[in-house]
Amino acid sequence: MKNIREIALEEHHDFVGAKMGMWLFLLTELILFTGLFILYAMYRVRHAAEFHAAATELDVVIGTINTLVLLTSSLTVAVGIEALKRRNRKLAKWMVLLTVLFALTFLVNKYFEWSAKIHHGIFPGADELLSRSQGEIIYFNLYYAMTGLHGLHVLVGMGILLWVYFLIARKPSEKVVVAPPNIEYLKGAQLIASKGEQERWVIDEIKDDVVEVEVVIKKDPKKAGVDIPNIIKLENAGLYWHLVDIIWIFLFPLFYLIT
Amino acid sequence: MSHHSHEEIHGIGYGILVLVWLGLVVLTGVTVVASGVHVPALAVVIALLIAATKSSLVVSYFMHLKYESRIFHVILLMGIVTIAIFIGLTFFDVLFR
Amino acid sequence: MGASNFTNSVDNIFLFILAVSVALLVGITITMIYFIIRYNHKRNPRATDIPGNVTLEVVWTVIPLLIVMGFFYYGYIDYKQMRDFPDDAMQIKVTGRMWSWLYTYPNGLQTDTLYLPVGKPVTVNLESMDVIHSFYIPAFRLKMDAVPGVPTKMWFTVEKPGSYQVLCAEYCGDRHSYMLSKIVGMPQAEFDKWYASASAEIEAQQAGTEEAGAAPAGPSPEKGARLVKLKGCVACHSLDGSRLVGPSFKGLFGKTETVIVNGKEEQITADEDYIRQSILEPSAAIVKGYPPAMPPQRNIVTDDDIEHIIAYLKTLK
Amino acid sequence: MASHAIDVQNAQENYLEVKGRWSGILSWIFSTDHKRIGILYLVSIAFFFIVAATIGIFMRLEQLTMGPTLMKPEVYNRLFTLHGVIMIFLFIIPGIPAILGNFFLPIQIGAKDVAFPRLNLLSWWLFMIGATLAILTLFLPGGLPDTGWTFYAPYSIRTGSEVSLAVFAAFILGFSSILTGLNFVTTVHRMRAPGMSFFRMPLFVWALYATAWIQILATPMVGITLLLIIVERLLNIGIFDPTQGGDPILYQHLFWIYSHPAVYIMILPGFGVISEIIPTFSRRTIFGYKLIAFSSLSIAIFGSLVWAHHMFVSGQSDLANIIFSFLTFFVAIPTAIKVFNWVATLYKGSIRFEPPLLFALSSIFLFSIGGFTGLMQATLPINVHIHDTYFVVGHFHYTMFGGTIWALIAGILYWFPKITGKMYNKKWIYVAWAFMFIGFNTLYGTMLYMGWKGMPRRYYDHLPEFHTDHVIATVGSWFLYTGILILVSTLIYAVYRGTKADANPWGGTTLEWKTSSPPPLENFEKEPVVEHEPYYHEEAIR
Repeated sequence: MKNIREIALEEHHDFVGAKMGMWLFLLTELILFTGLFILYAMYRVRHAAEFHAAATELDVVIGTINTLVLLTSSLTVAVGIEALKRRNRKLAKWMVLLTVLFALTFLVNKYFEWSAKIHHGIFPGADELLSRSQGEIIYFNLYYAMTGLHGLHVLVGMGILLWVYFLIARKPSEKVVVAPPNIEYLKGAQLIASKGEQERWVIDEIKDDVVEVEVVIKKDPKKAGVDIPNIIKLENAGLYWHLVDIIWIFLFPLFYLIT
Repeated sequence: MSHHSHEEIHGIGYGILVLVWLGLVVLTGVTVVASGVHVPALAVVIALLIAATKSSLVVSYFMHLKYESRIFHVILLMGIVTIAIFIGLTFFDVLFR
Repeated sequence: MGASNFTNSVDNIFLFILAVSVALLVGITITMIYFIIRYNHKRNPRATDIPGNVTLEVVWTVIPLLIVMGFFYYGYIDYKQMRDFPDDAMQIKVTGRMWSWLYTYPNGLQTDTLYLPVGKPVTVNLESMDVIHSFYIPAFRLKMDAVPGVPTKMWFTVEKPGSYQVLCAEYCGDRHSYMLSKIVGMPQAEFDKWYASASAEIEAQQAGTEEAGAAPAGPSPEKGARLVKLKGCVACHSLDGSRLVGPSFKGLFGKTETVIVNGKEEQITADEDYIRQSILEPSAAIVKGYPPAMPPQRNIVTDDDIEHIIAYLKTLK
Repeated sequence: MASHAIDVQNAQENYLEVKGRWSGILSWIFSTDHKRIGILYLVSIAFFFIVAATIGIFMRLEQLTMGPTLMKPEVYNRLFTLHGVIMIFLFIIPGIPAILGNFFLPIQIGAKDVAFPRLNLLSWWLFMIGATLAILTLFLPGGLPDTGWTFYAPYSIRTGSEVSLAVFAAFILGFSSILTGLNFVTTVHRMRAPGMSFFRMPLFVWALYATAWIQILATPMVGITLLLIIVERLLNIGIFDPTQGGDPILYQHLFWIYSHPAVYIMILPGFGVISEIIPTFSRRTIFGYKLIAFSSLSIAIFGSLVWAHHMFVSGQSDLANIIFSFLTFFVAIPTAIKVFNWVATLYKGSIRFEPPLLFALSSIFLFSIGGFTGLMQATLPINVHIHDTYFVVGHFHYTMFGGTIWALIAGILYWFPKITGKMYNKKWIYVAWAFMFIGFNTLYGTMLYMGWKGMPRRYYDHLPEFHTDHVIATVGSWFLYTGILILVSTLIYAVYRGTKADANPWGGTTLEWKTSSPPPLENFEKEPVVEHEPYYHEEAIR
C-alpha cells in the first residue's frame, strides 16, 4: 500500500488535468509572442513603406517551403498521436521520427536563409544595416528577434519530440497505476482491477467506487503494448509542436508576403 | 479490443487529418498568390484572415480542440481575448500620438 | 493667483478628491470600530447570519461608480486645457541630457536658466539626447517626459514673477538628483530687455565666428567657459577639483594620467589632442578609475567649440 | 507516530514528521508535498523580505541629511533598484500565493495536493535560481543594476551595470510565477472534493484562482520584454533603441502590460485572506459571497485594461491618456464593494478580537488610503503633477505594503497554528502591531505629503525644502523596522517554544480547520465531502 501511495503523491495520473496544464502553458507561449506581434504592429503602422521595401528582400520561395515543411510536420505528429491511441506503436514511432526530421529541415533552411542575409551585411548592429532607414533597421531587427525566438521554439520542440520518441520506443512496462478520471484512456485495453488487498477480478468497465486501478497490458504480438502515460506525453508534445506551427503561420505572411 | 468504439471517442481518422493538411497546403498557396495582387489596403487583412483560418484548422483538428470539453474552449478564448485587448489598447497610443 | 495658469485648478481638484476621500475613509473606519465594540462576543454572544442584501449591494456599487465618474469628468475637463495648445504661444525648445537642461529660444539663443515673460503662453518642446528625462516644475503642477526620438510638448503661462525650481523626475543615472534648473518669470518689459541684450550678444558672437573664417580671431577662454556650462560638461566634470562622474577640469590640462586603451593601461599627457579625442570619442581612452559613461559629442560641439573649450581648460590651474 | 491533534482519531503522521525517501534538509528541498513547498517559500521569502527591508532602512538613512550621508549616488541607485527588485519579484508577487496558497489551496478544496506536485517543486527551484542569479550580479564587474526595478529603456540598454543577468533572473522568476499559476488553475478545475462546487469554494481560493489567471496571461509579456532588453544589450538587436528607430515608449507599454496586472497578482490574494479572516472572527457568514467572488474576477479583468495609467506623462497620445484614465476608475468599484462587504460582515457578528483580525482590519484601513490616493493619481491633471514623485512611492507602499503585506501577516497569524501546530504569544504581536502601525503611517504618510510638494522619487539627494519631511520619514522607518523585528522574532520563538494549538483555535469553518494541526501528509484522514457554503457557522442565528 505504501508504495502505491507514494506513486499517487509523486505522479499525477489525471490526463485531462495534464492536458489542461499544457493548454494553459500554450497560452503563456502565445502571449510571449504577442509581445513581439504588438511591436511588429506598432512599428509597421509607423513605417509601412519601409517595411514594404524591406520585405521584398526576403526569399518567398524558401519561406513557402518552410511553411509547407512545418504544416506537414504538424500532420505527421497528429497521425502519430492517433496511431499511439490505437496502440499502433510502430506507426507512432515512425511518425514522431518524421516530425523530428521535418523540424531539422526547417532549421537547416532557416540557417541558410540567415547566413545569406548575414553574408550581405544585413544583421543587427551591422554598418550596412545601420546605414538604411529607421523602418528597415527595425524591420530586420524584428525579423531576427521573432524568427530567432521561433527557431528556438522549434529546437525545444524537436528536443521534446525526441524525448517522447525514446519513451515510446522503450519496452512498455507491465504495470501502471491510474486514478479514475482517466478511464477513457484505458478503453481498448484489458483491465484487472483490485479493491483492498485480496479481491482481484477482471473487468471491462471501471465503477465509481474504485479508487485506484492497476492496469496490466497484455502484449499483442502485432501491436506491441503501449505505456498509457506516454499517450498523454505525446499528445502534449504534439500540442506544443502545433503551437510552433501556428506561430509560423502568422510569421510567414507578416514577414515574407506583405509587400 | 474494439477499435470501433475507441475511434468514436477519440475522434479523428487518419483520412480527416490528411484532408486538413491538404486544406492547409491549399490555403498556403492562396496566401502566396494573393500577396502578388497589389491591393495595399486589403493585403494585411487578407493575409491575416487566411492565417487565422489556417490556425483554426490546426487548433480544431490537429490539436483536437473540436473534441475537447468546454473548459478547453474557454481557456483558448481567454487567450484570444487577452491578446486582442493588449494589441487593441496599445493602438490607442500609437495611432493617435 | 498661482505660479502658473494650472496651479490653482490642479489644487482645487486635488482638494475636492481629498475631501471626499477623507470623508469616506473616516466613515468606514468609524463604522468598523463601532461594529467591533458593539458586536463583541461578550455583548453579542450569538451572531446573526446575513448572507447578503441585493439592494444594499447595488447601492454601494452604483454610488462609488457615480463618484469616480465625477472625478474622471472633473479631471478630463482640466486635462483638455493642458493639452489644448494656444497658437500664439512663445516656442521654447528644451533639451534634456545627462545631467542638465538646455533651453533654446526661437532666435537660437541658448541658456541654462529659462527666463520667461509673465502672462504670455509658452509652449515647451521637449527632446532628449540620451535617455528619458522628465521636465518637472512643481510650482506649476506640470511635468512631461523628454524622450529620445519622440518629440513631446507642454504649455503654460507664468502668472507670478519669481524663480521656480525645475527638476528631472525620470530616473536618468548617477546625477539624476542634481539635474536641477530654474525658471525665472519676469514682467514682459523686463524680459524684452533681457532677451534683446542676450540675443545681441549671441549675434555678435555668430558674426565673430563668421569673421573668424576670414581672419582667425583665435580661441577664447571666455567662450569656452560659457560652452562647458551650456553643453552640459559641468554636470560630470567639476571646476573645483571635486570628483563627480568624470575627472575634474581643474588642473587637467597638461597633467599626466593613466588611461585604459583597449583594456590596457597607458600613460598619456592631457594635451590638446587628448582632449579633442576625449570629446569626440570618449571611450577610446578612459582615465583609470572612471566609468566609460560619456557619450560621443560629435553632433553636439563643433570643432570651433572644442578650440574654445581647450583654451578655457588651459586657464583652470 | 500519533498526532497531537485532539479531535483526530486513528491519526496519520503529520506532514512535518513523515518519513520519506530523504531526510534532513533534503526532505524539504526535494519534497513534492505542497505543504512543505509552502514552508520552503515561507522561509526563503521571509529572508528576502528582511534583506530588502534592511536595504530600505539604509535608503532612509541616506536621506537623513542633505548631501552624501552614508554612500555615493552609484551605491544609492543600486540599492533602490535592489530594494524594488527583491520586494516585487522575490517577495510580494510570490508572497501570498506561493506561501499560503500552496499550503491552503489544496486543503481548502479538499484535495491531497496540487495538480502537478513536481512542477510545484520546480517552481520553487526556479524561484531560488532566479534569486541566486540576481544576487550574482553583485560579484560581476558591472555590479548590481542601477536602473530601478522598471528597467526603462534606453537607460537599461546604455548603463554599464549588469542589467542583462538581473533581467534574466527576473525572467526566470516570471517563469516560476507562471508555473504556480497554471498549477493552481488546473488544481481548482480538477481536484475539488465531492460537493465542493465553485460557489462553495472559500473566497481565498476564488482570489487565488483569479490571480492565477493573471499570472498565466500577463507574466509572459514581461518575459518577452526583458528578453528583448537582453538581446538588445548582448546582440545589438535594437527594438527600443531610438538610434535604430526604436520607440522607448513601446517598452513602457510592454512592461506595464504585465507590471500593472502584477499589482493585482500582489493584492488579490491579500483580499482573499481578509475574506477568510473576517467571517471566522465574526462567527457568521460573509456578506455577499458571490459579489466578493465576482469582484475578484472583475478586478482581474479591469486590472488588465489600465496599464498605461503609469504613462500619463510619458509622451503617449492624449487619447490613450484619457481612455486609460477612464478605465482606471472602474477598478475602484469592485475594490469598494469588497471593503463595504467586509465591513457589513462585522455587522451583527459575535466578534472575537484576535491578532489576525487586528491585522486584517488594519490592512483594510491602510489599503483604503492607498486606494484613495490611487483615485487621485487616476485623475489626469493631478497625475501630471505627482507622477514620479514620493506621492507615488507613498501610494504604492500603502497599497502593497499596507494592503498585501499586512494581509499576508494577518494570514500567517491566522494559519500559524495550523501550519506549525503551535500558538504564539499574542501580547507581543500587539506590541509589534503598535510599532508597525505608527511607523508605517509616519513613514509613508510623510511620503505622500512630500510628493504633493514635488519631491521626485529615486533622488539620491534632496533640496532644503524637503529636509524636515525626510527626517520624519526616516524616524518612522525605524519604528516600522522595529515592529517587524518584534513580529518575526515572536513567531520564530513560537515555532520552537509556542504552546500547543488546537485543530481549530479560531472557530473557522473552512476545510483546513476540519483536519488536525499540523495536517497529515495527505491533508485528510478521509476525503472530505462538502455539504455547506464555506462560512457556515452552526451556532449563528439564521
